Amino acid sequence: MELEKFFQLLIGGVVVGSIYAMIALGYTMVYGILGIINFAHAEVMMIGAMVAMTVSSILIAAGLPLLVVLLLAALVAMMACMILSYCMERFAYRPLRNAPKLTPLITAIGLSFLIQAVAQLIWGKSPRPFPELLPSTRVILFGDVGITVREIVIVGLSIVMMMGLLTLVERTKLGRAMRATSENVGVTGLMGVNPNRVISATFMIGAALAAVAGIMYAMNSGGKAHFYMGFMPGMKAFVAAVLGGIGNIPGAVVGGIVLGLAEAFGAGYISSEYQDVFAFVVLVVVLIFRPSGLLGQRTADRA
Amino acid sequence: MTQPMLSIKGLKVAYGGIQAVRNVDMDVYEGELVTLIGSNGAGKTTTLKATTGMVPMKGGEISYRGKSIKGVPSWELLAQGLVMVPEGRGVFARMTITENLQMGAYLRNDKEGIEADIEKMFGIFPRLKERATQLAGTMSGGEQQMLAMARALMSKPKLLIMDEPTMGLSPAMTKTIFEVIRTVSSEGMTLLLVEQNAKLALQAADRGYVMSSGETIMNGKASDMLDDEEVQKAYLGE
Amino acid sequence: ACNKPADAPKADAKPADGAAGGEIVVKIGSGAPKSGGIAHLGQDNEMGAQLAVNEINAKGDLMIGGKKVKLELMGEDDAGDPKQGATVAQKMVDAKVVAVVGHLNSGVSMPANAIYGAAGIVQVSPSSTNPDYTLKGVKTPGGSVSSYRVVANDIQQGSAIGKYVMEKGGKNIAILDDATQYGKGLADYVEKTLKDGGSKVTSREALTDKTTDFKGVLAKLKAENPDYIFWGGMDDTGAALSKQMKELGLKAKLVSGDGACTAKFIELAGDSAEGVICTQAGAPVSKMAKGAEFQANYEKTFPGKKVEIYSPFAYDAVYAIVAAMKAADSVEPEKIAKAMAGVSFDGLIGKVAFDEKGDIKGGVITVQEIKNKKLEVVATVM
Amino acid sequence: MTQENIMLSIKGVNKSFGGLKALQNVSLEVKKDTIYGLIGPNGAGKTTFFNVITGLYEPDSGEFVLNGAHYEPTAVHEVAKSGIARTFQNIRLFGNMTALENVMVGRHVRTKGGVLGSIFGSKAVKKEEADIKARAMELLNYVGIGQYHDYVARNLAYGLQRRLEIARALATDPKLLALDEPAAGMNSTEKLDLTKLLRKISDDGTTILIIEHDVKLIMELCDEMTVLNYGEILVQGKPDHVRHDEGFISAYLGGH
Amino acid sequence: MSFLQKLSPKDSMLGILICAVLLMLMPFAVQFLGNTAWVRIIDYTLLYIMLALGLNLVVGFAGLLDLGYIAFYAVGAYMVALLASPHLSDNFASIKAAFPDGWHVPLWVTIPLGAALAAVAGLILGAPILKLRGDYLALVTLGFGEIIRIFMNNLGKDGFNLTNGPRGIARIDPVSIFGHQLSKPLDLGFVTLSKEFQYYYLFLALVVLSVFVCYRLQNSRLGRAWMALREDDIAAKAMGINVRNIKLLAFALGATFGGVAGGMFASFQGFISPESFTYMESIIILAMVVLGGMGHIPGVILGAVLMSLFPEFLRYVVDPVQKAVFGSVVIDTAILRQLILGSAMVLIMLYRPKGLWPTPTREDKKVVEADPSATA
Ligand SMILES: Nc1ncnc2c1ncn2[C@@H]1O[C@H](COP(=O)(O)OP(=O)(O)OP(=O)(O)O)[C@@H](O)[C@H]1O
Ligand SMILES: Nc1ncnc2c1ncn2[C@@H]1O[C@H](COP(=O)(O)OP(=O)(O)OP(=O)(O)O)[C@@H](O)[C@H]1O
Ligand SMILES: CC(C)C[C@H](N)C(=O)O
Ligand SMILES: [Mg+2]
Ligand SMILES: [Mg+2]
Repeated sequence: MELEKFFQLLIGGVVVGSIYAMIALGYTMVYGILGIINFAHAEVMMIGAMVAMTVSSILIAAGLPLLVVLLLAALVAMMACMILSYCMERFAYRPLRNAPKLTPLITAIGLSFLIQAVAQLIWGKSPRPFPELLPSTRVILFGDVGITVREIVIVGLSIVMMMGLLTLVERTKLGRAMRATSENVGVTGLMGVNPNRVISATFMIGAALAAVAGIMYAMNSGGKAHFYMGFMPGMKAFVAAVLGGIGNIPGAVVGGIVLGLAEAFGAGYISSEYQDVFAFVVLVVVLIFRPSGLLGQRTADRA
Repeated sequence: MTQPMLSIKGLKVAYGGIQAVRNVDMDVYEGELVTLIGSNGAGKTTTLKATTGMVPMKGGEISYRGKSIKGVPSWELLAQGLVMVPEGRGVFARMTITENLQMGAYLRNDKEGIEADIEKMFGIFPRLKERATQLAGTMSGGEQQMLAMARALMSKPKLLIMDEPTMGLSPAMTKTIFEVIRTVSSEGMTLLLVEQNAKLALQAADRGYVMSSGETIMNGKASDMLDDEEVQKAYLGE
Repeated sequence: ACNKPADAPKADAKPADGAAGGEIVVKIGSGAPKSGGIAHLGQDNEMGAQLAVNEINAKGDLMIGGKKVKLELMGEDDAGDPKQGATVAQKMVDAKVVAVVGHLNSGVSMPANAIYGAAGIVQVSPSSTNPDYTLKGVKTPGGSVSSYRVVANDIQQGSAIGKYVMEKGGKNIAILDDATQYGKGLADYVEKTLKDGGSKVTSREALTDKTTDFKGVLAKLKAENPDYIFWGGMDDTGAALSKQMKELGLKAKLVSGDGACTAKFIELAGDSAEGVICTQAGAPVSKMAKGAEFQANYEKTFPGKKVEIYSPFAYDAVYAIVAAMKAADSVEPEKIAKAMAGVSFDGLIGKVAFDEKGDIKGGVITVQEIKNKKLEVVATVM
Repeated sequence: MTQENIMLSIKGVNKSFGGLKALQNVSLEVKKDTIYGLIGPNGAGKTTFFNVITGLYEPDSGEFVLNGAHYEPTAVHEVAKSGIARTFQNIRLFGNMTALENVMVGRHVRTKGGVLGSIFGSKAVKKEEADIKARAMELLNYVGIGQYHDYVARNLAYGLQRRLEIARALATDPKLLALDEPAAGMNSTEKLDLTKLLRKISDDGTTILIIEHDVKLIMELCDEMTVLNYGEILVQGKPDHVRHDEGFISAYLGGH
Repeated sequence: MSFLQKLSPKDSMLGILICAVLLMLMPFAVQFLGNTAWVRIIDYTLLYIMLALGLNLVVGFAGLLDLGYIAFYAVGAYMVALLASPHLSDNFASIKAAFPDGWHVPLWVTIPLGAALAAVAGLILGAPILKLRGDYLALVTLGFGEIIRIFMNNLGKDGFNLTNGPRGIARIDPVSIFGHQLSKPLDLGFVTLSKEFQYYYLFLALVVLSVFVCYRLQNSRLGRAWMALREDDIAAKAMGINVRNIKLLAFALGATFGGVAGGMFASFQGFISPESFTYMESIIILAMVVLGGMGHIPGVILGAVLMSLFPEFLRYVVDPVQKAVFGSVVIDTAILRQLILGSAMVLIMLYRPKGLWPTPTREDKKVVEADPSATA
């Protein structure tokens, strides 16, 4: 019994953590390159879920097989999010490149008000059911410990995304350009790189991930989408990103999972009431001992 | 002579209220090594930044190989072979030496060529080879300067602009840099060099310009300027 | 400078608003969250009230003090936040509303009541079920009760739930709530009833009104395997809970209160909703004599919208206010407040009359079970 | 020599970064009221040495004595308090503060106005403020950039910023002034002016430890010097002694 | 404010006098133009000004991003609620025994106590996280804010009911000065002041005090140290500034403002519950500081005024305007308000990246051309 409980919690934690991770990746990438916390990222994810919801309900009505629906919906959602994110960067953030650090932060908050309002206009104020595009049938692992197909996919996806991003950033030319831009936009320009392109690309990649995260989150959180749905996971993902070392890609994933586990075990063994407290306590403790996150390596500050 | 490769006419640049550059006229011809000297705050760096599209110009004209490059962003200039080594090095601190060099070759697609050139740079600056995988940010000031120089060369520039490339370099290293400058120049690369070490600069250069408080106040053959007591008094400390 | 608490429109006041000579316009306030997480419920309440107002105006036979009265609903957004609640309360007082329908959340109704009470204005909430709302209500300067509600309170609801569960043989019950004023309040009374009734509360847990992942706490409950799980919270969270119970293979039956006893719950919970038990503080619209008619009317007036929970109650709240108005034959808030105690009529939700605290008399609690995607009444507790 | 006339005495400093030994058993003694030079090829460890003695980098080992008193270079601000002020190779001014404000900050460690005093504007605090301002202005003029007192630091040209950094350091009333390449980015004429300035500072009773690559400048300025190479001491002594040292010539000047 | 400083002492005295008179008459004007609701809104605005000024100490002066500032507001509010309401005695026999009709501690005790308590909270938060930089710090403060709220929400169990949980604490005493309760109308003979008016003057006094304190701090040795820390902490250390201490000092001082404001909020509203202290509130206050002009006191005040008045203003105009324009409500009011607020924030930042009223810097002044090389 106890053992089963432990593993069930473990699974639950990893799954939720993986979703946090997917969102956190977006935060981390944008932070990494511009050093700004794009709070509106949570809304991008929300839009992803909403669009996917609309599309899939249409396609289901049209009688397509669920898997196809899922893929198409995801595709459209990613497109939508990328466009949205591109516009945000182009028109709201780019003009603020040389503005004080906190300026974009407030812009981001303004943007999320805005996007939420628009979402309410389009999709209304009340939560809408999100179609079950992935079977929630329970696969028994052993004893009474089980995991749903959907959950397996979620965990898988987050790993794939991380790997993908890592290769992109560490191995490719674009990735190198991203890292260069993140250090010094001006000098990167001198290298023949158009920093604006690189930054837009970063935002759009983050957005695509957010779209997927949104869909997974909507399905995993009791199959619903709501204009308000971005807030909580957005905040948690932000925590995750920092916990792992903001700007650090594997860090985002590790952070997300650690956070998910802290919540699950906190709720399972101590008290659900203080679930979020554990999350933050873990964070504080980690940061006290590793001031730049679990994996965030601080580069020596030369004097 | 033919038309200049780079030609600056009546350049004006201001930062907010501050008129950093009032009136700069300068021509750099194909294959030349031109040096620009002047005291602190004269406006040299600003002039170069305006040339490479890093600060907006308030007035005047800048043309590169006949075409106006007013408002052309730096990344498009590099594509046309106009490259700058910025003041204060501007190496990518969180990237390794090798990666920094690769950034220099961003627009090139000849893998082997790039590899070869990296080796070439390691040849010129052995210290970089020793530290190939160290993060640039943790290198000494001088080491960073070498890297910045090498990185710029990686893009095979037609016109290389250098802003105080020997700042903070040991005499030995300064020699090295100037040797490099001489070689690339002799290989036919056009160079515009801002240098505080006016003596060395003028000795290496074909022609020189002098800037004071935002204006080019004189120019001429480098050798002549070396003997000009105005210059000697003001910039050679003799 | 300062507006004396009790200055309200005399019957002849503000002819400006009056369209025709003899007609006077009377403002009734409505406070509910139209933004934020439960905006949909707030909207529902306001629409319920709006329907009543439209109806009465359409009839156009409301005569007070010999003058024809045209009602006007002043709908304000309290965002479910006490502070904004107080602000809009003051705004409505200033706008000289004669009475208020609202607010939705007890947490907002209570601080707002301090302002209405002081201004001698009566407040009728269609959905605030926390006992303290009437218990700790403020008296008007004229000494009348200012806090009324047309729904049963959480004590009634809580004990009804507790009793029903025990009747059905519930021995081990786990209680979860969303740590909101409402959810926790209701859960507390359920817990009390169960304990008094000798049932075992295996664990008492609290999440939040934004929780979407219950797996952690559910894994814990699973180990205790209770035969019932009570959810003190809203429909959207409740639905997630219901689904995840199923995914984790919990056998326990889910029970919840009015917050989750909605069409929305069924819509969101899908198959997992089957067999879920929930109560409603009052009769469900489906069981109301004129319920069907109301629903039809509602969907006609507000295309694309469905009755959520409390619009029928908001609807009757307006009628209660009007009844008081008639009884007092005045549109003076104090007089209305005074007359409210005596109000009694057969409304949409059933008989509407109040006890001395301001609670509805004989407020029924309806226990319902979800059978093939429909709420079916399985018991009605007095 | 007796302890009295030693300002700074460092014994056996070691510092390594991962595998790299940036400093190996470096020792030196700076006499009071003298100018001491620290030179060496790029990457020799000069700045690292500065960072160590000022508490910015934690040394692996070493003994530190300032003005006869033993000190542990652990907290940077403590070191500053005990009397070592420094400038940075890559200038670190308070970019958005005016030149004057920058220097006023330098007075912080020598003044004590607290919360209450500041809020209630007590006589003492008012006076202290006045003094700080006066002293700061005085220092700006002293280094010759008085007319830029209301310029925002980041808008000053490189060379002017260097002078400002010196003024700011002097504001802490240091016993020892440590300068990391103050002449970098100056032309010969400006270097001459700088030399004059440093002489003046030294004559006015502040001991100076200076890193500089301009051999001409350092040789005529310094009373004694140490040459570092790959983190180790190459030669040590009077300029004339160093000047003729083979190792120095080959490693630093790069042959003849 | 700042412009007053530039004037000669005599004029500035005059200016201050004018401002004072205007501020004294403000509520009457508001009452006349609008109504009591607006006076009430202005009361809240004054509280927000205090909060913004307090946060500005931390974010604007010392450059430490604090996303959990509301926690200090909560601490102050709850302390007053506990000390000046029957709650404790209703729930704790021991206290009941000692104070049969509940605890009712006067303003003179609660304000300083609230301030002190908040300051301590500030230190407790600050101490462990001093090493943290920029956004790491920001996040921890965010966490701290949430943790406080969660505890307020959960410490309401029967048995040990400290905060009454989500139900919140009601029947908090109004501020009473010399026996007069500000909740009761005050008749001055020529005019009767309603509750809202009396609180207006109380809050106004506190705000004026806060502004004064902020100015004094800003132009002090400490103010400079904070600025230096904000610009370059390593250089600041090298100047002998004990970065640890002045960071803590900033947190503590900032917190006191929050604590006092919180106490006022509690007694003004008479009811508090955890909902009033969410993370969103912290964000809004931060927005006030940044939109107004970080580090610039008049700017911060402007920011607070706008951010708290604008949404309420919309509440009043949006509907009428829609009705006037389209003849009916086309877009749901609540949504439209959110839409406008969001756009406003974005646009302000776009067109005034440093805030609406930032610190005037060197670049803005016309430069008398000084030849830089003149030093040589
Ligand atoms: N970002 C800036 N904002 C405002 N003013 C600036 C800025 N950068 C430089 N200036 C001003 O412009 C003038 C010229 O500066 P610039 O750096 O071009 O001089 P320089 O000749 O390069 O000096 P140095 O030899 O020290 O590098 C200086 O007076 C400086 O104060
Ligand atoms: N934080 C660090 N991490 C890793 N290596 C470092 C670090 N700081 C310095 N180093 C290395 O230590 C060596 C000494 O560096 P340092 O800056 O002291 O040289 P320097 O003598 O000041 O050279 P320069 O005259 O060019 O400034 C260099 O090889 C540098 O790469
Ligand atoms: C909408 C309802 C769940 C509100 C709840 N009955 C309350 O008293 O707050
Ligand atoms: Mg320059
Ligand atoms: Mg160095």
